Amino acid sequence: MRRNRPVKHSELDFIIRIAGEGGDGVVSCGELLAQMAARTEFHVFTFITYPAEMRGGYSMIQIRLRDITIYSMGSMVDCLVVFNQQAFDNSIEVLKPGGVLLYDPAVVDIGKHDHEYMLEPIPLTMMAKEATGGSLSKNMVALGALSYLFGADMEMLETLMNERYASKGEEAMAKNHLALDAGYHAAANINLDTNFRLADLKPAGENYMLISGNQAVALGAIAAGCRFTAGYPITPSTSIFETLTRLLPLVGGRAIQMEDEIAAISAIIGASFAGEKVITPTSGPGLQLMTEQLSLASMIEVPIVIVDVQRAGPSTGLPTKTEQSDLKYAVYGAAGESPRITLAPTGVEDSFYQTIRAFNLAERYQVPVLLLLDQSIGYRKATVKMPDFDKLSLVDKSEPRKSVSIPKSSLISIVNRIEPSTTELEDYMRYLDTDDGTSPIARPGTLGGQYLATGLEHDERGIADQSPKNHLKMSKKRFRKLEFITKQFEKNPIEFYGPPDAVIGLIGWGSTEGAIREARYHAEKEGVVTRHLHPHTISPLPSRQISLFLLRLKYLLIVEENLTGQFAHYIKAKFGVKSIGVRKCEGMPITSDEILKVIMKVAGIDDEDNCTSL
Amino acid sequence: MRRNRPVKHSELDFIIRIAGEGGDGVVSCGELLAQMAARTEFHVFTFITYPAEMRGGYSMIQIRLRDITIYSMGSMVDCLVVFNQQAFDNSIEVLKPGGVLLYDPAVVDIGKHDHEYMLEPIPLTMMAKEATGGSLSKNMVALGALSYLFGADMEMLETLMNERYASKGEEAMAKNHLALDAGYHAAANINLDTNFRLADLKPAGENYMLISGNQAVALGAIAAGCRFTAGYPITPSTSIFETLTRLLPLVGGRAIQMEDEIAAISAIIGASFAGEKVITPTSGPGLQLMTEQLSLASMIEVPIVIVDVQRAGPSTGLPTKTEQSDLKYAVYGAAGESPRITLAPTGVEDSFYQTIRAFNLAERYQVPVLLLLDQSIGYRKATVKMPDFDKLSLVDKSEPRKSVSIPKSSLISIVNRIEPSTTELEDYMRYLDTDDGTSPIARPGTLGGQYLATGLEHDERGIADQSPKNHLKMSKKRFRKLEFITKQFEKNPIEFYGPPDAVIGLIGWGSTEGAIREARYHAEKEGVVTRHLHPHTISPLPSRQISLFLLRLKYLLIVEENLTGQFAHYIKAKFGVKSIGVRKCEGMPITSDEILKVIMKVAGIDDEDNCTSL
Amino acid sequence: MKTTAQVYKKEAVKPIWCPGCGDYAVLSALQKSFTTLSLKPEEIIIVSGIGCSGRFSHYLNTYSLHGTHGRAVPTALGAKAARPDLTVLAIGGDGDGLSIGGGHLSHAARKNPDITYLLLDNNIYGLTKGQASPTTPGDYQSKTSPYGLGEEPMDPIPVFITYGVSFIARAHSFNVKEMTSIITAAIKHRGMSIVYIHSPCVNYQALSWDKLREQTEKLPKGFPVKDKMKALEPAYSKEPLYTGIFYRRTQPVLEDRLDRITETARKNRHGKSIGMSAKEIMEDFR
Amino acid sequence: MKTTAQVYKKEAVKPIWCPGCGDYAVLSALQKSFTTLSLKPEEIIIVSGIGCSGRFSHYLNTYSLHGTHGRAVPTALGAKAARPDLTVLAIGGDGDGLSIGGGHLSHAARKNPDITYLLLDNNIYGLTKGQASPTTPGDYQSKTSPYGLGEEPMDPIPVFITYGVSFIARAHSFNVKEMTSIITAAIKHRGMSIVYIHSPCVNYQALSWDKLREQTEKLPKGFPVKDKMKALEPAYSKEPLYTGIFYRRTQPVLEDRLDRITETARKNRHGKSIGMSAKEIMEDFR
Ligand SMILES: Cc1ncc(C[n+]2csc(CCOP(=O)(O)OP(=O)(O)O)c2C)c(N)n1
Ligand SMILES: Cc1ncc(C[n+]2csc(CCOP(=O)(O)OP(=O)(O)O)c2C)c(N)n1
Ligand code: SF4
Ligand code: SF4
Ligand SMILES: [Mg+2]
Ligand SMILES: [Mg+2]
Repeated sequence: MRRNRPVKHSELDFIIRIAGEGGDGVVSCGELLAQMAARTEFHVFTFITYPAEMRGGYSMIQIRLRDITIYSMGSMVDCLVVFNQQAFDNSIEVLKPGGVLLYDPAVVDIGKHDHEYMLEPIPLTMMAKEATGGSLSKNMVALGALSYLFGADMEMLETLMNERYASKGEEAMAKNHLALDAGYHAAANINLDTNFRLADLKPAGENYMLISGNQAVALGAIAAGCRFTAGYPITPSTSIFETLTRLLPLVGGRAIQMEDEIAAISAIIGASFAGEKVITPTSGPGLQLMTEQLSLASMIEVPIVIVDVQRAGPSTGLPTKTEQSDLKYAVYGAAGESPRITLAPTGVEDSFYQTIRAFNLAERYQVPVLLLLDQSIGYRKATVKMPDFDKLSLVDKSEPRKSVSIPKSSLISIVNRIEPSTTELEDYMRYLDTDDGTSPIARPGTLGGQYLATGLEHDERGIADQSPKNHLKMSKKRFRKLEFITKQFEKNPIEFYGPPDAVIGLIGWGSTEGAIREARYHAEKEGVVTRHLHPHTISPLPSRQISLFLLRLKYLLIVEENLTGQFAHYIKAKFGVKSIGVRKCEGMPITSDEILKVIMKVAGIDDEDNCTSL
Repeated sequence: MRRNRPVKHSELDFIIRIAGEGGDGVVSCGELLAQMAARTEFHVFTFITYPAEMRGGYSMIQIRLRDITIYSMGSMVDCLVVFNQQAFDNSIEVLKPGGVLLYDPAVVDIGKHDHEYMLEPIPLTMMAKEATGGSLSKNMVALGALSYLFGADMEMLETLMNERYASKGEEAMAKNHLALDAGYHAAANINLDTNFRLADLKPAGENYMLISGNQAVALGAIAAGCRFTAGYPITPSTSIFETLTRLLPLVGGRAIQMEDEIAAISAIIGASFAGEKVITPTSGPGLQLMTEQLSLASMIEVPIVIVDVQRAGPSTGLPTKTEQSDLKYAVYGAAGESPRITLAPTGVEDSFYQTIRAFNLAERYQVPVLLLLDQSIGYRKATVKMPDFDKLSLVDKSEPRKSVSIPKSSLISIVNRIEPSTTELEDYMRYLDTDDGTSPIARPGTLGGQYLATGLEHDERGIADQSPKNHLKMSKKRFRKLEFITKQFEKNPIEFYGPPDAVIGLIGWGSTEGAIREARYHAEKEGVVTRHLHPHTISPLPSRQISLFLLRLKYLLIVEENLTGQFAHYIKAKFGVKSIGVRKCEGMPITSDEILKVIMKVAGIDDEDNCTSL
Repeated sequence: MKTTAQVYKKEAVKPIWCPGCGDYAVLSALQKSFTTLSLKPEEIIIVSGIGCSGRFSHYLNTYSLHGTHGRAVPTALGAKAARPDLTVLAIGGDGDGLSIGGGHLSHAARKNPDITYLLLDNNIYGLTKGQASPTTPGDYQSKTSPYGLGEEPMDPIPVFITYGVSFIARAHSFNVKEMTSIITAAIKHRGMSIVYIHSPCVNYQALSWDKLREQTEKLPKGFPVKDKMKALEPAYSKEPLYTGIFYRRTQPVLEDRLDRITETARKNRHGKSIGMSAKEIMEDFR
Repeated sequence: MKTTAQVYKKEAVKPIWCPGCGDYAVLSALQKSFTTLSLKPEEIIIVSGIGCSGRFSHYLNTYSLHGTHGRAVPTALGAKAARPDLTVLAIGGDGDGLSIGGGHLSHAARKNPDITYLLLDNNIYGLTKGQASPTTPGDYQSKTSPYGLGEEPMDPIPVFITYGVSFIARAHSFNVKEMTSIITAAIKHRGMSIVYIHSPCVNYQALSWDKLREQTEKLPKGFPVKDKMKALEPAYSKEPLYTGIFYRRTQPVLEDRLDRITETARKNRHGKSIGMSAKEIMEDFR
């Protein structure tokens, strides 16, 4: 059954960007605004760019508000606030004609752009100095002005500010309030028609959170029953580890900062061997240090979850910028034949559910599971529906070999390891060669369950055995898991968007889902219908689903944020199909406009058989 | 121009296997025999299997002698010497009917096999004890017997033994000679017709060496001008590092053992930055630890050569057994978009030339080059023609951008880095964006050449720059090298074996070349002609050559020693073609018989369009 | 429960060390220590590194993990932090523990998990057949130092002292009895304990056995084990080469600190020590 | 050649450290040391790690390598071993050098290459915005220790002493003049020198600046720098926190040992010190 949901049209779609340099506090300013919006019935989506340096460099937050689910940061903004010249130069192109430009006239020279926009100079620095004696609070001046323009509930804002700045001390807080006030009043003579006033909107139902993708991973891990993490800080993954460190003790879990990534993955392997559900978050450079231990985990079949919040590379690269360029590493990056699973969430909410799924798969099949986020998902905040905890269930112990279902807000099942039965313990074979490749795993402390987990090739009992036949047999056993999972996928309904007779198909993965959806929506408005498939499981790929999707396609577009077309290469390796690459490798998320352009170009091709001509 | 060399037929092809357990000294026994043979006009080829343990476990050496170049260890043996029951059980299947079996009757029960072979019991242990008072020298008893049977030059043997055992002391040497004598005389009543007596053969011309694949790499590095290595021991690569450590000081080079593989690759990166040609040898587990630094090398464009002598994995796996399962790691195993080159020598001699080529490519294009050997090449010894050192040349400094040719014994050119000219130094741009992606690299000490090599994204000058456009530009620059190399390949003549109209094609890589050649030879004798392509460059692949090879093929067989068909996957990703996998994943090299079986099966397929039906 | 050393032996697997290898003595001492302490085999986790010494985990009837080269200590630390109820040991060689894995020790020491680490020094890389290790003497001609190495060998015990390891001892394969009592004390010690064991290799004798045996001497009775400055002198001494406990102190262990963190976190949140559900946690993000 | 600090500055690049960051002082001291030593900028290699302190290599007009996190020392060692004619420095932070890169130090010390390592300690992970480093005090609430860490901070100088580092000093960003003279002495020292520098962070002050400044005191004149046992006491001292040279000894350096190996190898082969060609080498394998 193909799903072809009608795209719901939105009455409201408003985008604000606040830009300045690192240290200006634009992110705080924007996040407070977003928080206020999130308390209304609006959906909120934020995107953050910030420099890798401690000081200076371009920094911005973009906030999108809609009355329906939001899938991307959007392309053109309705309101732009710039703190300095660089911010103006970098952002002015994305301001819609007729949009509002708020800027500090003391530092921004708007040049010849004056006619296309509504210009609203606000002397941020001067006003901050006047109100507080220093320029530090200029972001609060801006926030005050925006609060006025969007009709914020000032009482709520004060509460939010107090929560946020509680640790800064009385004096700083007082200054913030003074600056806020100054901005609020200064904006009184600006004429901006937003169609909405935040304070007048219905408050949200109680079941929404405003969280980042990284926070979603941390919360997903906790919901999945993870009670142990060991990590080493690395941008842009650090907030996952920081959030877990803060929250795990509250649920009886433990978090340890290790001396490096090798120690981190070693510690979670030890903890998983000891019986816990474990996770370590990292990014490309750190992930690479974990390679040897990842192969060990494949060999000794210990369940672990690794999160890679991708940043632009190679090497140190662009630590705070987004890219989808660790896919080939995730799928192939190990010596020897090392089976593992790779998942890629498509957005903030999905990060929560895919994290739960990562644990379920790791525990059910005893393989390392890699969760590939990227900076743009990790740092983006979005309103996420609170899952229904009454519908959360443990997979029945009597059915431990049940396949793992895909969790959703209305039904989450939590999977635990298959443990040996009393009979099995009588002559325990840790690496029993079973139909699905997975064998019962004894928890230390269990009498009779003692076994050896060795990185050397071993027999079903775990005893080292390097004979030719045993190596073949056990290699097959380990890979049978992936075959089994692939077969399980065949039972799932085919899920793609768009009509099955559309001849243009798009495949993407991870964070580009929203941009592709929006591009398709606009293409449809221009009369071009397309299909769209966005697998959450990167490896093993859901083969049957993709094969069916590929049927009768004339043009296949593969959308990804990297230079060489890693996903396209992989799809070709699996299905032999050629594709047109829709790629971006600039450290920034691809926009729906950029995708739309290629769709329209492809739709205009006359020679329909030649799909590689772009 | 397709090459279709007539296969030269050999008059002599004799294979001996000596098998026992770790500690029995079978390898020494066989190597001495091989050394004697190598001093004749014969070609020699040895293959060694030994256990990962210090004591016990199956160990064997197989020696093949021919009067033409030898491509593989062969399948069935003419003469088998077994020291114990396990050796008999493991090896008896490969003894040709009518072949000679030498065995120690005190410990080997030959069961019901008696009728098919010529049985020659020799009480090795007892004779050793009688001659020397202990059983340690039983391998010398065996060697004595073999020396008699193959008509060895006993004077030469004594010299070789003296060289080999010089460090063991007078007493041990004397015992060895006594044991040797005993064996020699005991064999006098054995009737074995070998068609040859070693002592009667013409001595070899002066231009042959008997070296292992690992030694070939070390010698290749020295010939290429490498003068620095840093390493960390790991089976089966250690002898490369040990050989370099011994030899480099003789040519003014330096070798340092580091604390781990991360330090090893860091040290060679530092040394290469400082201006030297560098190498580090390792195997899968160590290679995985180097991943992060490999990405750095791609990013800062520093030339380095890494050798991976593959062993069976994953993880610690089967440390002394062979496998071709690091290909996917070599090609894809890095976070971010990290260009690098991967080469795979096909035999001992080729290891020498591909090592030189690895250095030439690394220095010319300033990328990390990975050389993929495997245990079976690394440990195998073969007679290798001494290169003609008069024909060794340095690439002309005035033509630094000349493409890199493939070295052969009659013509080796050595490539050095492109250095900035005096004019270029006036406004030096280390990462100048050139047509071939390669920029002049200043050697520290050069005034005006100072630059920053940073793993952060940077501009042409090397200054950190994370702007979207710069990231795209520099990513393209780095990958342009591979595109350029691919284009260079197009100028090479198409090299494959077999007639262009054969409809069955075989593609292999690395150590399987000889077995494929032999299988083709036998298939041809049975009336089945095939084509065979064996690229030395795994990444970037020589696309045009492969495309041409694939033309008009009905069946494509891809031969490799791993479970999942890594090369087949990669070929499909590049060329979209389906193939029939001829695979082995047992820690042992694939044999020509195993390949022949598949060829014959495919040749018998009726439905010619269905080539995936196997 | 009273057990015998036999209980800890994995019957199905016969050690494949060379006859005469020092590691046999360590295996025997360890089994005796388990017996003395009446530990249940199913409540022991052994993590070993790679090397001849790394084979330890194969021979014991415990929950055993034979991991990768150099990572036994952080792996054991993770196991202990997750399961404070189990007895956790790490075992490895001089290459495994001091070379590739050397970077983990100071951090494990600072965290002070209640684990015991047996470091088996044979002054060589045994398994890979005779390359120099961090403790190989500078004049020994190993396979990777054919002209002599010239590097200064490491002095592990003084290093462990400055790392603040909370229990440090040296033992010797010649004396199983003493080794047993030291290992027993190490396991009993609450905190990270290192037993540094001279366990010579018969194949590659980088240090002369006989000399080692001759020079070995027990630390004097009443040695002040709590004074790190006083411990340094005998720790550096080569002649005599002291065996016994050099240093021991009481220091909060990782597992307890993690418990305290849980307490603090809950008090900060509620004012009391009660756990929260995932649902409650998520409500904070509304 | 007489140069000025100006020569070493990379004009095109302005440091992006926070105003007031301790690293500015180190940059200035380093440039002054170069001036004092009249080094040619093109004969200097600087290798830095990752962190705020890792940015050092961006600001100097030398041959500079900004590598990965924690690998500055082995990278610098390789550079020096390959090119003994150059002056080679490694620079990094407390996280870079003591945490992820900590395992390399003892081995570099044993090899003793003639390199200088500036270790800039701000007791925090600055660049990644405030997580605990190995020297963060146990009670500081960093982003990864919101309830207090409780781990014992590391004492780097005593550790360096037991590693056998051949020159060990401590400096402080408050005192550029003293730092300059210490760095100058360190570069001059033949062998591996570590200058451990307190270079506080203005964003995350895990150690109170004022307290640091107050407690700082120079090592007494005539301090016996050759006695490692005597060096340990002031090395452990927190109040006062001593600056100056703690330890210095003469020890064969890596590069010279490599030269000696070359000599020995050639003598073994020929009886004399002449080099061989690749061709001659290969003839041995016939
Ligand atoms: C990452 C990695 N590098 C190298 C090796 C090869 N290797 C195996 S054991 C060993 C050293 C063994 O020495 P030691 O730890 O002293 O143990 P011993 O055999 O002497 O007991 C090495 C280098 C490996 N297995 N993994
Ligand atoms: C392999 C790897 N892991 C983690 C990181 C992230 N990271 C960058 S700098 C840093 C720590 C910096 O601390 P420190 O070395 O003390 O330098 P500081 O910024 O304080 O000067 C970390 C963890 C990285 N770049 N690479
Ligand atoms: S090689 Fe040495 S360390 Fe290894 S088993 Fe043999 S004696 Fe023991
Ligand atoms: S964060 Fe701290 S260490 Fe980094 S630049 Fe700013 S003050 Fe310096
Ligand atoms: Mg050892
Ligand atoms: Mg720091």
